[in-house]
Amino acid sequence: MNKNSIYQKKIRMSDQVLKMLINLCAALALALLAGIMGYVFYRGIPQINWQFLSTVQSSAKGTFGILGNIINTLYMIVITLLIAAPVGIGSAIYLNEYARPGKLVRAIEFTTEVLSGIPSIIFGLFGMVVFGRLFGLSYSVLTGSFTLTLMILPLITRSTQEALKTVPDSYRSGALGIGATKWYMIRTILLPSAMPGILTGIILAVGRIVGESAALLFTAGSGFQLPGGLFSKLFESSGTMTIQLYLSMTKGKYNQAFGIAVVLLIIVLGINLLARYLTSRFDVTRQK
Amino acid sequence: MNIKIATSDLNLYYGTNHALKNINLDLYENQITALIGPSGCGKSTYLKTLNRMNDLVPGVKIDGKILLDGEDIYSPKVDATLLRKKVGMVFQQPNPFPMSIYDNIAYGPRIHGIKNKARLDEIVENSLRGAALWDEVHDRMKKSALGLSGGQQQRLCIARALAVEPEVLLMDEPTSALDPISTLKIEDLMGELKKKYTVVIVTHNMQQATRIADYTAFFLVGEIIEYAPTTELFSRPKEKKTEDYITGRFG
Amino acid sequence: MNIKIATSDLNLYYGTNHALKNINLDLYENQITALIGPSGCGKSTYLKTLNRMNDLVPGVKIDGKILLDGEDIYSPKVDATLLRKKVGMVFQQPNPFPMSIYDNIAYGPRIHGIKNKARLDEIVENSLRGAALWDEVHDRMKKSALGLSGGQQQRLCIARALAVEPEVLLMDEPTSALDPISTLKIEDLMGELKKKYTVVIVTHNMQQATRIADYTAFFLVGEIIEYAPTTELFSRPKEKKTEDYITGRFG
Amino acid sequence: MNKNTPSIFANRKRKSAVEKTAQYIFTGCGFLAILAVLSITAYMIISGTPALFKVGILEILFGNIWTPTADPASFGILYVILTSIAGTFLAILIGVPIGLFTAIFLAETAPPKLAAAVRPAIELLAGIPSVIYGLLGVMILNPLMYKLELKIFEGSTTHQFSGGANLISAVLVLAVMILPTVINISESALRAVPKHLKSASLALGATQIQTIFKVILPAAKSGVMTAIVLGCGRAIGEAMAITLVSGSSVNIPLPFNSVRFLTTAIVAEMSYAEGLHREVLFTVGLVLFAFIMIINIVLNRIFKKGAAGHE
Amino acid sequence: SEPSSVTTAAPETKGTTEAGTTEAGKSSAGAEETTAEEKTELKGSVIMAGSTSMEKFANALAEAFMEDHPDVTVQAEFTGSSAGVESVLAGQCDIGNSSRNLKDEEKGKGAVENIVAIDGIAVVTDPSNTVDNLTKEQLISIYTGEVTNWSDLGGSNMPIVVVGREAGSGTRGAFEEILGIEDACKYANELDSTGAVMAKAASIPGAIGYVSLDVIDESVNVLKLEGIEANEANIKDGSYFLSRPFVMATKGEISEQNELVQALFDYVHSDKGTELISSVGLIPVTE
Ligand SMILES: Nc1ncnc2c1ncn2[C@@H]1O[C@H](COP(=O)(O)OP(=O)(O)OP(=O)(O)O)[C@@H](O)[C@H]1O
Ligand SMILES: Nc1ncnc2c1ncn2[C@@H]1O[C@H](COP(=O)(O)OP(=O)(O)OP(=O)(O)O)[C@@H](O)[C@H]1O
Ligand SMILES: [Mg+2]
Ligand SMILES: [Mg+2]
Ligand SMILES: O=P([O-])([O-])[O-]
Repeated sequence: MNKNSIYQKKIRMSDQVLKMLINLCAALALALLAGIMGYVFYRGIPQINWQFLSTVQSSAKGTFGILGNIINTLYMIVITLLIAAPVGIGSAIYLNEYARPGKLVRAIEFTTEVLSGIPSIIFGLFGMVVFGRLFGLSYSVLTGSFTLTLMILPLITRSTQEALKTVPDSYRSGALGIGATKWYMIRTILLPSAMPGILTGIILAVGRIVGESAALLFTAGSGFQLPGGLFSKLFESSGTMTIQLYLSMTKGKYNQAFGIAVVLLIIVLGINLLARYLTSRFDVTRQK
Repeated sequence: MNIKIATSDLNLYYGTNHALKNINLDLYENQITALIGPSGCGKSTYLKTLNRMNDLVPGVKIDGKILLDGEDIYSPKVDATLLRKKVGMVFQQPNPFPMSIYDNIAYGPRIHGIKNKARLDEIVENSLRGAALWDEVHDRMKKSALGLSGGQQQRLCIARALAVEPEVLLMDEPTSALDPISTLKIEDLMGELKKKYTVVIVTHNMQQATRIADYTAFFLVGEIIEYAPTTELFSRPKEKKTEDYITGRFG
Repeated sequence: MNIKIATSDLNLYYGTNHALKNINLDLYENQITALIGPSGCGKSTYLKTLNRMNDLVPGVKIDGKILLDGEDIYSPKVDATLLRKKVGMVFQQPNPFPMSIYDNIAYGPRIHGIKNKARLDEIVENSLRGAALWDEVHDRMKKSALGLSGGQQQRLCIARALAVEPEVLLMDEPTSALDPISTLKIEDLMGELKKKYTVVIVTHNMQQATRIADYTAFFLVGEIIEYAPTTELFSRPKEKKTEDYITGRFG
Repeated sequence: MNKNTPSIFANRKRKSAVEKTAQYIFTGCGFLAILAVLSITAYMIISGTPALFKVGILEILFGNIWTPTADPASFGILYVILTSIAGTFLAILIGVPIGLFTAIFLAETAPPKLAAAVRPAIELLAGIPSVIYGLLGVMILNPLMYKLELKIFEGSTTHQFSGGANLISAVLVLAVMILPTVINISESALRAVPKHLKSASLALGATQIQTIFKVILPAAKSGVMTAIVLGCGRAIGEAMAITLVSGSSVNIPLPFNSVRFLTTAIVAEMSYAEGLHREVLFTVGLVLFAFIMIINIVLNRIFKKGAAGHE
Repeated sequence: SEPSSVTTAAPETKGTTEAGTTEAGKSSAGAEETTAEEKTELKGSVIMAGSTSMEKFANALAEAFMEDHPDVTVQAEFTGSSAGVESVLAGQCDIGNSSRNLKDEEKGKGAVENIVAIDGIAVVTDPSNTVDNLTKEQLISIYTGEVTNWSDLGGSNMPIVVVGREAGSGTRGAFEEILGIEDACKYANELDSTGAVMAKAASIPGAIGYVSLDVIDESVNVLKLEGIEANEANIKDGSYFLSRPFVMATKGEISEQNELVQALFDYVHSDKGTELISSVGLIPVTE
């Protein structure tokens, strides 16, 4: 047989090393992340019982429960996304599809990135002064949501932009070439194609919303009561689960904190599964 | 013969690259005009100026005039989407949308306001038949168009362009990815189409040009060297360069 | 004549779609074999089995045997990268890397360990000349390959494949996006190449097949209907279906 | 000429209504981001500059004594600045490669089923509140670090024992915290690279690894840069997680010193500070802000230099 | 008084309280006609904001008060003492909770210091530590960094890890002031919450820290000071010397506040209030 037989498997050192590095890093990251998750569940699961989930805390009875905080968290997610998702996606569409590439776009992209690096405490103080005092919203869901909107806007904008960039230009010219208006083309071709990427951004945003503490302490407040009404809730002080977790921690009530963390993780999981389901529904490139 | 599109003194620059130089060309109504020339000579570029698809390329600079039915298509008053409805286009690379075959074809008609299901069905079927694709796909209209082979995809794109019933049809090497059978069908179809429409086609296949085109324009590095009725251009080229090219003695 | 690649009882399924049915085909060394057939008949699919590019498609099932120089390329002992170095490929759609023209061509040699700058320069120039692209791009080697026209991009991809000096060259409609001049050059090149290499080409252009191919195989819905020396197949087809197809009476 | 066909000039208003509105809305959205940054910037400057002049720019930036409640108070944040620089840099240095390699694993080399199972878990981790990372750091990482500290500084009389709360702990927690961000975003960038590039590379006889590092990664550069920028942002901006694990004393950023970051300086004291002390904390915020600006500018530079090679 | 002032002292306050305002306005207008008992008439909302140390107390107070007055909402926010005082001065809330005495600057802006309870400060170590008593001098020498090993204090050979609170903390302020070591402390860790100090003390061998008395549990060792145990009785009679006040600051005197706020202070000083304060581990102050 000839001397350059295709059976002569070559061992490429650099390949082996890189492959090992990849596997090692992945194993390390996964082990770490699994360890963290495992520990949180290990500590948190025993804390969870019906009372923990279905009541609000009471100093008089000496009981602890986070129902109010769960509801507050859901409010915060929904209201914040209702504001931030359209604005973030809209701004990405502007940057990618409307704006002429140039100084302006770079300015906006730059500011968006800067926004993403500002520590949340600054957002908190800013939100407290501007939304809480200037707008007179005090400690409320709205104050919190507006503040969080500023925080997660960059995340949604950037991930939407990335998703839009990956949509092939041939789709754009194809649609425009048969007389689609720009907005129609965006609506029917770009957004559906970019949907998986957009949803990824939104999942990350949800993560930030539920995980935020510093910015919310000063804006949404730490109320844990059940809502007075569907809409009046928007104006009530509303501590999310993370705020309660933080408060429990500052008092050294670590068991409570881990219990809340577990519930939090389960809620995030639920949202992720929902997003995943939506992604697969929206994945237009899937060949049915 | 009516002049459908009149181009005068057209120049186009991609940044500093002068891609079209002083183009003057009258395209006649209900005729097929073929654009030929070596790779990179500006055929696709010229085609795209006719429905303003070049607007989308950043850094493009265009001057000169293009009149469609006497209306300047580069006038600021022009609605580019109306222009593109009138001047349809099929691209060099097949570009089906990531949606079902049916929705791909119905896309154009829907844009232009057709909602009636029966009417859409009819348009879709006619367009697919027109592009010689109906038989292959009629039983999987709801499947994704991305699952089709290259040739099938290109015919789908032709069908999609036909579905908006344009007045002018621009085709950039529409059959370069097709087998002879489909190619022949498409060529026959063009013969049909020119009864109603004005067709402009870029092709590398000189046989194809002679088979179907009434007029042929020969491009070379951004210039039109010769423009004449096809038979004339191929049998009695006036320019040496044209002759060299069509006899393959070029380069 | 040596058999370079021997295919026996090859079946390929995309999920439940039986795309290649019982293919038996011997490809001869230093010959050009053309694969023809209508769109969707499995030409590209067969081509891709020859360098195991189908491995990448999820849900593909392959059985049967393909021997390259007597070695089974689907044996678990095979190093697919060695196989693909030996069996190069040019795709239907031009797919340059998003890097400079020079780096595109130098990509393969670099992978296979060539670091010497002068040697690389030489390979790059030779490959580009081989693909009839040198004159057009030699003064912008550092520019992005994505700025080239469709035809230029395809020739770049051919040059890129040549740069790794394969033994077999698979080409999936390599000239469908090229003008006649470049096409002729590529065809001439293939004539050169076959002195050293074995060439398999998918084409829709029957003239091209007759011009360049020593052997031609006619595919129809996943099967090989006829395989014979080109002159024979085109002048005295044994099968009715082949005759219908090559005379355009098909469908 | 067919007189019935509509003019291409016709009816611009019909189009205008929806199209213009859409365009205006999107433009508005784009500018909202600018407005937000501008107003936050304005807020930071208004509240952060007075103290700069009251205390003196040099004293704040280059002083190394932080005793904000003493009489007379001293507000030097040099060590804090150095800590933030060192800490963020090290966290990125550890977190980004691990994250990127994990992303490569998930997008390219992992068995699809494993990747599909792991991906949601990682997205989940992005939802863990940072305080939890801090808590775990205190409970698990710090005691381990303390054992190490006791070994290394055994018998030392000059070393102040920090109980394992030190720069290393903070860096490790930050590195772990940015993992989900880096992994998620770079993975989707890698996935978005057109498949035909991969085919082209493999067909040239490149191995999977060569293809990943020579073609896919460069093609995904823009997305990977975004991942790094966002990860960087998260690392610089994070406070809650590291106040506890870093020990939060103002010291030179040496590995086993208890250290304070710009963010933790603000978070830890903002709630209880008043008067000039509070104003100085806003100045710290301003410094942090400037810091983030600089990092963004630098990263943008690097990025643009890389991208320019293709034009 | 005017109905709108029932809900809050601050005219700028909107949002939450606005809903309350109109409600309260209507109902108290109706109430004026019927004139029932004063107590049941109270409607509206009170917002407190401030110290996290006072969380347990503030929540208990809010809950108990709301039980007595079902139409009143008392909301407690935990933003930190200074932030609380700042927002009461800015009119964003009615009461600013502070775990320290008010600064002159704050008083100058109109804040009034109302001390409502005393909180003990416990000195804690990790549970394995054998030292169980320190003198004041020993405590001072630990915190000023003169003594760095437990063996110098009769314990095992183990470095001392000095844990304290952040600058500005009420607990730290009181601790340092009482020991006379303001700004002379050499902290190895400056943590920003009671819980964090507890966690450190619980998990790091050799750690020492100080925390609010009401969070003590079995995860840490509580030291005697000068042989005196940290408990309510000893704090009350002054023999245990580490304690600090809990302040509920108002903008202007209590008498200038709306009747809801006044009622809340009345409640704090009532028997029920005193009982409540004791029940959360604090020492009531008698005026
Ligand atoms: N978007 C673009 N930006 C910059 N230059 C371009 C662009 N598109 C084309 N060009 C350049 O303009 C010239 C004409 O290109 P064009 O695509 O019109 O050629 P063509 O005649 O259609 O070639 P082919 O037959 O290969 O498709 C070429 O030199 C090409 O490199
Ligand atoms: N990745 C894939 N997954 C599923 N089906 C596929 C895939 N690729 C091709 N097919 C199907 O396999 C059949 C053969 O396709 P192939 O691309 O080989 O045809 P072809 O002869 O090359 O056609 P063309 O001339 O149009 O390129 C077609 O029915 C096609 O739809
Ligand atoms: Mg072209
Ligand atoms: Mg094919
Ligand atoms: O009560 P503090 O949290 O300020 O100690």
